[in-house]
Amino acid sequence: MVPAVPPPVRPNPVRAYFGNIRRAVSSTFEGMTVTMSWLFRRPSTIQYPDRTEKPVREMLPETYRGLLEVDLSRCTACLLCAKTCPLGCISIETCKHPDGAREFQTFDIDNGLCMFCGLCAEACNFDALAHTREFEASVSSAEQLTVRFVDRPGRLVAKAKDLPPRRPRGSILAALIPGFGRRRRRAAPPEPPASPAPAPAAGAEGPENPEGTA
Amino acid sequence: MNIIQHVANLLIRSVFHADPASWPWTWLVQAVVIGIAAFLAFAFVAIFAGPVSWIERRIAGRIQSRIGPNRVGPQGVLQWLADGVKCWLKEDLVPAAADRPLFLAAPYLVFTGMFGAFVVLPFGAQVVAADLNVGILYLLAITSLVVVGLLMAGWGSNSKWALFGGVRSAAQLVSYEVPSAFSLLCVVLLAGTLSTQGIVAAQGGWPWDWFIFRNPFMFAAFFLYFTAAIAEGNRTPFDLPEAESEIVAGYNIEYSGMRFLFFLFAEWANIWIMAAISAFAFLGGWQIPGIAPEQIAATKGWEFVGWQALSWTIFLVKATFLVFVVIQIRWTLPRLRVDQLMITCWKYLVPLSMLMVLGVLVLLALVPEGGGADTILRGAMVGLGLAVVLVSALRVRRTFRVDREHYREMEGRDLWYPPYRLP
Amino acid sequence: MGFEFVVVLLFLTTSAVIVGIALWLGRFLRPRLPSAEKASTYECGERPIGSAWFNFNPRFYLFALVFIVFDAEIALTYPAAAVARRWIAEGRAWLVVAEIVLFLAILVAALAYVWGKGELDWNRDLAGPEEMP
Amino acid sequence: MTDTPAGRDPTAQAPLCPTGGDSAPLVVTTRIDDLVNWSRENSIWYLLFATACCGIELMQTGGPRTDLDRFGAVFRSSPRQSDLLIVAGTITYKMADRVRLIYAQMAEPRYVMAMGSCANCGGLFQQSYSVVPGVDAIVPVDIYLPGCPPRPEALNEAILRVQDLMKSEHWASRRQGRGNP
Repeated sequence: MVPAVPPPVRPNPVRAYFGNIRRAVSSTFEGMTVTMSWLFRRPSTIQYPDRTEKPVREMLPETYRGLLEVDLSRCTACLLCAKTCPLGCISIETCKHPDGAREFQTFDIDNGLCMFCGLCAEACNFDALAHTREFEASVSSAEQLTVRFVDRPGRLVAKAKDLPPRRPRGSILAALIPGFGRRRRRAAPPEPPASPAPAPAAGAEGPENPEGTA
Repeated sequence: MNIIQHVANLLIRSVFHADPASWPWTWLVQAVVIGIAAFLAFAFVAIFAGPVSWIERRIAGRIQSRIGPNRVGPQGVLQWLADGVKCWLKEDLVPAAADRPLFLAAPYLVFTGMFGAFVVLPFGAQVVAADLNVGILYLLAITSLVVVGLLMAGWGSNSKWALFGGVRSAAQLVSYEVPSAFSLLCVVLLAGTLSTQGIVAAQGGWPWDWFIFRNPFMFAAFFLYFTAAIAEGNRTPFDLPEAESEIVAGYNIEYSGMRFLFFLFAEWANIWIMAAISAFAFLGGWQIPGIAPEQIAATKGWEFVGWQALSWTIFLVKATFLVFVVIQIRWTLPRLRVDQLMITCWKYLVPLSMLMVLGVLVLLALVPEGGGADTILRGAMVGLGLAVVLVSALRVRRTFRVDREHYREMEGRDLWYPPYRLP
Repeated sequence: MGFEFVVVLLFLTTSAVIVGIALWLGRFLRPRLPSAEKASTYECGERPIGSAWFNFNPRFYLFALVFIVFDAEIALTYPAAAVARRWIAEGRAWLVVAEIVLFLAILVAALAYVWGKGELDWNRDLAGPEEMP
Repeated sequence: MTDTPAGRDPTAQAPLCPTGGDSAPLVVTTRIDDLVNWSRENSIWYLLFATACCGIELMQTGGPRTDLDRFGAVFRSSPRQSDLLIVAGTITYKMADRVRLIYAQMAEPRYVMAMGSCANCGGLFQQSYSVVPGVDAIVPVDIYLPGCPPRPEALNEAILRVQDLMKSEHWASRRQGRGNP
């Protein structure tokens, strides 16, 4: 009976011994030269927050889903987003005015709960709710995780017939939360001649009049 | 005469205007001078060990294509200071289950064992704290104190991780003591003395006078010693006592704050010590090319100081270069398994280092020093050393160029993140 | 020579004193908030079961024993090595070579014995394969 | 900005460590505070503690592209030596006991960051029978970092915010600590 699998070939122990020494020396040498060559290369680190050519936010891919923001001047309070959200992190409350118009009571998004799946932004028919490319959102108390978008009482729900143009993404969040653009202000370009100003100084002057869109 | 006695005598003569031989307070002045010397050595250790940690982190960063600490002070040079102050102000914990005396005493032993090695390190011509006539034996003995400290830390913590870290480190350190002692035996054979200054004096300033290039066996013994020294310093690839993947943090797992810092401190300083031992035992130490030690001793005044400074610089450069090699090895090679570690020592390093002792001994008996065969051997070994340097430089250049081609290919691609940085 | 050893002693004392002072000064600066849980042994979040002072692998012990044999031999070889150069110059090369070769031979015999017994293999089945259940 | 949550404005935050107001701010104390805070904020050793996908981002943050070592932040594997516990991932009730014990075993001064939705408030698994809805129920959290999981840069920003927190502290009051859980 011939065994199907041939017995393993045992290497000559003496040859194996010196082969091991040779391999140890040569592989160490090889590895040392490789790591040595890395000392002459430029590191690929992006020096967030303040030593980048441009803010990291602008380096993110188009499809990146950052913090949610809603343009209340385009929001019809249809509640589609709140119903679509698997976690229920969007809470919208409205109340009726005597003259028939509706008024926002709350429009809160709980960033702490949000899982950034993008279903709500997909469901929004009027491009009011959208993901920005903001990611700098750490806070020091749990209450601050909730972003309250209703900035003043008496903010009316928009009518689907006449909607103002969408404000630039990120501008609403930046206006809403003064401390938010903190890291952005620190992100100055390393060499001045390329770009005129670091960024449109979001939050530096405080919220720039949200009433204008109502 | 010892340099410390020199300084003390100088002080007594110039400040107290007394004769050192008959003055009753000579011993006190000497003790004070020794204390100052010890403090200077400590300052050297502190000032060296700190920046070495920063340099290591920067080099590690570059090898891993990142930057490393660069925020604290210019380019992050004060990183070690921030770490030190923070650790100093951190709470000091002693586990309730620990063996309290052992736990508290371990950092002392580790630090003292490390620091004691500085006594016999020859920093420059005539500059050594104590030129013991049993210098090498003393070095081997006093560095073993670190093992005791680590074992005490591991056992005293009463933690399973720490225990295994401690006994592993003990097994590893005592095992690698054997090949390192054998390799240093080769040096002693050639130098004919155990004193560290004597070993340096037996070599010369030029590379062909160094022990490493004396004959092929010494060349191999250097690498054997260097490997064993890395293992004795608990450095990767032999850092099993603190292998995070297996035993969390090893022997120092229960230590916090300053006590932990002393372990780190000893580790960094140990790199320096093993680099310094390799430098003075194999690479000619502080010897200045073209100048004999007697000529330096004969000079006076500022000329003497100048030669001293030059010899210091040469020694420090050699040792620092070896420190750099140790750091680079750490970030190049993966960690060994515990059985591989023991096999490496007992089946490879120990027999090979015995062979080197035998080879050096036979060559010493057969090849007369200064003869034709000796010159040929030295020339061949210097050529071999140059060849190693040259080949590695060429390999580095080739690796660099091959990768640059890859980078060039990536350069035109439309990537959402910044393209690869060209080397 | 005595002076040199006084230097060594004072160096060692100084280093211990420096460690002591650093730790003692830190007592006045660092926070101290002991609690029973903080003083418990860290085992990755688990509460430790039993003491850590248990029997561990006897391999460590064997290596320690082998080391002692080797280290004692090496320590005895050092004096012979230190005079080797002088003796060779004096024409007594055979004596010192024979002496050191004798020392080495003892060690080689010891190493060969230990190696042949398989004591140098870490992953050794102490019970033997046939006794395993 | 009457209705806007001003909480994110760092200037609007209440002092994190009340000094007790018993003494005028002496120059010496300020200097000591500066030194202590400087050393602490530049040497944040964080504990390797990763339970879910946030852990991947945590490791990534130490990697080449977002190099946390630039700020002196390196990982330590023992809580005795680490300053910051980054709870990176879902904490189940079974794990909660471990988290609490690990926090208890950290040496003062210690800080906690809740990274990602699960650690913030249970996140995706908020309704689950087995998941702790927010790690702040078991350990005192200093910094909350939303994201599921957050970008490495977001974690980097949170580390910067921990630095801000350390900057605002007083050594004397921090020495008393915040007690044990």
